[in-house]
Amino acid sequence: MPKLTPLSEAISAHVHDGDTVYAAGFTHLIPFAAGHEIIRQGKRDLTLARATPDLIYDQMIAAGCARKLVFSYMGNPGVGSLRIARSELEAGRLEWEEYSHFGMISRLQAGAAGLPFMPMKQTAATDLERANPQIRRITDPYGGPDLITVPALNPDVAVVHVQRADSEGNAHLWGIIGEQKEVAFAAKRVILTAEEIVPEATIRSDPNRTLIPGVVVTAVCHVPHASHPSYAQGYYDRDNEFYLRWDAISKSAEMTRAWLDEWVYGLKDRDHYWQKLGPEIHERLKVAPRPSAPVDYGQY
Amino acid sequence: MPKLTPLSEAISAHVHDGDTVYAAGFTHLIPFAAGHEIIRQGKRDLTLARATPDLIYDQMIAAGCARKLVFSYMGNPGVGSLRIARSELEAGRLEWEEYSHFGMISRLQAGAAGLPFMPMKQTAATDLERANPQIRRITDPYGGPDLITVPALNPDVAVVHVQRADSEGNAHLWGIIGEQKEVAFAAKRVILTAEEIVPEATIRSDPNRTLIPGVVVTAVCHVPHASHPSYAQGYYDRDNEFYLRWDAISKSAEMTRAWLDEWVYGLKDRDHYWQKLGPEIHERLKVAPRPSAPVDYGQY
Amino acid sequence: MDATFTYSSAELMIINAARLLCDGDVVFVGVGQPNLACNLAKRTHAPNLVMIYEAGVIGAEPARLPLSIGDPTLVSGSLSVVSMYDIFALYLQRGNVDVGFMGGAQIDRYGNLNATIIGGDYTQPKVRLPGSGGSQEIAAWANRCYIMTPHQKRRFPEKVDFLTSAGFLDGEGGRQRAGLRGSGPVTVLTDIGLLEPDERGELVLTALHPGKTVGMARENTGWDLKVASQLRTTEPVTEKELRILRQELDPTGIYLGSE
Amino acid sequence: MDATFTYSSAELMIINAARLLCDGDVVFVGVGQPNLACNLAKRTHAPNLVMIYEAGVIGAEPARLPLSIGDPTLVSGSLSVVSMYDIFALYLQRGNVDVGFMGGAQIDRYGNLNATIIGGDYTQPKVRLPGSGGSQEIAAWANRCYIMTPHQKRRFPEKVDFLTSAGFLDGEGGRQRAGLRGSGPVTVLTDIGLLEPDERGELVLTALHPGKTVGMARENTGWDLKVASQLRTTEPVTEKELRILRQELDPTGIYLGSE
Repeated sequence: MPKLTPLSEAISAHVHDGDTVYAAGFTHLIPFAAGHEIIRQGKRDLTLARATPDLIYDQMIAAGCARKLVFSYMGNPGVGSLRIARSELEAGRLEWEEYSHFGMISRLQAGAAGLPFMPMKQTAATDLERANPQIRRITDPYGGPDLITVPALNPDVAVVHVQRADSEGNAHLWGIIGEQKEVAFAAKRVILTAEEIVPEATIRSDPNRTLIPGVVVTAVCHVPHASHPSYAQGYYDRDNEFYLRWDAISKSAEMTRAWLDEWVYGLKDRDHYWQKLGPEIHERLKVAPRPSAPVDYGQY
Repeated sequence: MPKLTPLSEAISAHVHDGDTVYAAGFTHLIPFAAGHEIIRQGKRDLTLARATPDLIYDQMIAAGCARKLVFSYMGNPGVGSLRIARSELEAGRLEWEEYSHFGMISRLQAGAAGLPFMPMKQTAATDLERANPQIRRITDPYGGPDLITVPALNPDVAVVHVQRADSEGNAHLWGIIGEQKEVAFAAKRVILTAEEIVPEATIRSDPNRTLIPGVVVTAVCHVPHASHPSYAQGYYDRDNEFYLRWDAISKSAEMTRAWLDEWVYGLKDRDHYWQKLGPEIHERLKVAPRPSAPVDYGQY
Repeated sequence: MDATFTYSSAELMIINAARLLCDGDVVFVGVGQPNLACNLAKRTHAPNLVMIYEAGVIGAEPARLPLSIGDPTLVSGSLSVVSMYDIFALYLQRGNVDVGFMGGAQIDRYGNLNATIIGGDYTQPKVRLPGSGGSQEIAAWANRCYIMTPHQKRRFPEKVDFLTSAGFLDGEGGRQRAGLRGSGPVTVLTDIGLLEPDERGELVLTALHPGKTVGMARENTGWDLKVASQLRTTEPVTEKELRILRQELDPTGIYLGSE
Repeated sequence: MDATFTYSSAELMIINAARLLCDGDVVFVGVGQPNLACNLAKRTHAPNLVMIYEAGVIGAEPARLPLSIGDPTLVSGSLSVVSMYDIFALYLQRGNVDVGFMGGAQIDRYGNLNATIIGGDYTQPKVRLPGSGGSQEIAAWANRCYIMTPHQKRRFPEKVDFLTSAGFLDGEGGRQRAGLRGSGPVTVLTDIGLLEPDERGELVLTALHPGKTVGMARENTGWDLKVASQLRTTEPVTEKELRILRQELDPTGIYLGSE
């Protein structure tokens, strides 16, 4: 299978029932298109890990893809509660494992670095440590206070959306870069979606911008607008209105089901989704350019 | 004292006899100008830490600034031995502490992250572990094999050269970025030298490029060509001929002394040094431009 | 603008929060009210405030009111953007953050916060809250913390149901014994006044906003709230502060009207 | 070019090293001979070789012969540049490196390397060498390692004076017991032939270059060198390989003439 492949084939080949999946992106570049394709393909029993489950996991949980949630902040960012994840969890229908943000990202840092765990200084917030037996302690061999540890997270699959990549998966990303690099190195398989597939020469013109190298990427998919209602810095804006609308939709199981039917099951792919959003929303999410000052690498 | 200050004042104010100094840069952006200023000001009893001592520490050791060397590879890169450091060490006139590259950089990573140490997987190269009591072991609380640890390195002063910074020390650097970010966060004080002082707007046009933020910088100095005979990617080339010449110079104490007299003690500052190098060397080190493809941050 | 200076509880808290910030402070900001407080401080007495967002943005200068912690307006024109690991490790854990702003469903007598569960036990909670996010680390490692919250009895219990982030723990010396950094929640800012820790780490009433009373504070607190011997009154809200807030920072009133 | 195919020892080793590389391999390259071997492989049978340099450069395509590990020509036009922590942690320790090239002053019977001291003890060495640099981790964590060195008795002692980086340690199962990754130094390439580990981890002579003899190998080895039952002869150096090396890769002969 060539690396550059349609998203549906990448999801079909690389996401298996029962997998631990990490859809990357701290509020930015959230891979909604891949999440929707996972829903369409009816994947089941997934362990969904993400610092902030955000709407993408709320939707996947609503669609019945998830067995377990691993998270550090379960809210609808800027809006309030993440209703479906929360109610499933309160009802005992969804397993969960919880860390602080730093705990979650330290797990990925350990996974990326090939370490079994990462140490963190104590925070004295010991209730979570008691609640989660995966949070442990080690002695400082240099005589200081004990440290907290969290185990490496090495997801079966990471799904990462980027602004631009070449066909081998060498990827430039900018703006908020949350945990994309870390999860790409931590995961066993990496599905990359990109706003643009660019010539290798574009990537090579600025190697310091390449946070994810092709050597860790399993599949590359060209999926413009993959992050709506999240955003891609420089490409389109965050659709805050949809984040507010989801708060209303997710209050009702019927409305949620209807939304999934209309916007996920009823559509073939992200291009259809984007067309269906329509010109008014396209216009509202448009962004005027603000280019970076170039740097000179020099011809050596 | 304003942050933007002449290098001589920054060295005078922030480098004290007995300090642990880390001059950053893995072969790239080595802060030679600051090293020479430390020599000129006759600083003494320094602990000099660097993964690769390179010529900068060979010269500082020759000038009598050092009490101790902390390193992971003591060679003249691409040439051979680092004669002065090596002979002082063999003669027992210079204390030393030795790690692998990964050990050294893990020490800085720990120092930068506010951790007392960093774990590393075992390499079975146990002779160095036996030779250096600072290399220790911890148990994996998740049941895996023991890990090796190295203690955090938090130098008193980091000296870092960058391509461009604003007057508050927010710095863009690109090309080989070795350990500059890590040491800037690990150190108690940071002296930044820069090829160019640019408007804040240049920095703000590409925030993902800012590896060192002004909040950790103590002093900013405008010092063009500060890295010769090392190089600044996109600004001037590495002077390999000087690296070869130093191999010859450093064979003889007299020649070394004469070189220091002529090129360090006899000069006021880096501008004089660069002028003294002369137009032929300027021409040889010139680099044709090779700009990065810009990215778009968008006006939000 | 109305010369009688009517203002909402939110405006009152934001303006008083802004005044707590010092010029040059490095502040770990949340969106919403803390963001408004920081921007107000920056436009009045603290032009060199450095705003850090947990999404990894340093020195943000948002051109519009950010609506989420990861709003792209925080990125464009900022000084630096770093990974989440770096923002927590190199900034917070390393001790490069002066001020953290905190919130939570419950704040107890010793300034401890709960953002995890209410009622039941952890595995079968009555109400599941969002969880720590960054607050566990902000509370532990910022040099000082400010908590902004409406003054309501249910928000101020004697003891939190779940210790999400540390205030003064069980009182005197608790933070020191636990090896935490910084001085903890030095001010709790409500719509009634200010609570500050006494030498034992217990939150006591140290100031009232103009027109508010000790009784109002005590009635809305879940423990026997002590009153400082030197009870202050906060400076009245000024026309300038209100103007900047309403006209420049939140012209559509997204955060100013609400609690 | 001379039709008699005269070539230096360095050329012989570089060409044979190039042949060991597979298309698509991710190779941790040093400057000098390993760099030439990789570039030769890339221009012959392994166009998709990914070259990584310990200075943090991934996918370098040097336009000129790099003269140091941090030569700027490695950076311009490369695929990615990362910090030193990341190159060691995310690439090596994580197991993303297929091949490591190693050198050292001493290689012993079990493929262990010494680049630290010769003679005396660690605190008072007779000769102080540069030290590990990256070799400790490359040896431990790359999937397989190649060692290139002239075949000289002083370089091949029975046991290294200092264990800078692990080969097969004390023999059979040594790497596994120590929890190391990968298969270790699978080939030692000299100007006489190839040494490869037997099932006990002892380096034995498995191939000779054309014109070389078992006697030459045994004379220049510091232990009683065993000879594999199936002793091979390496393929003769080809005109094409020499032409690429001399005309394209090192036209001024900086690395090709030397040992």
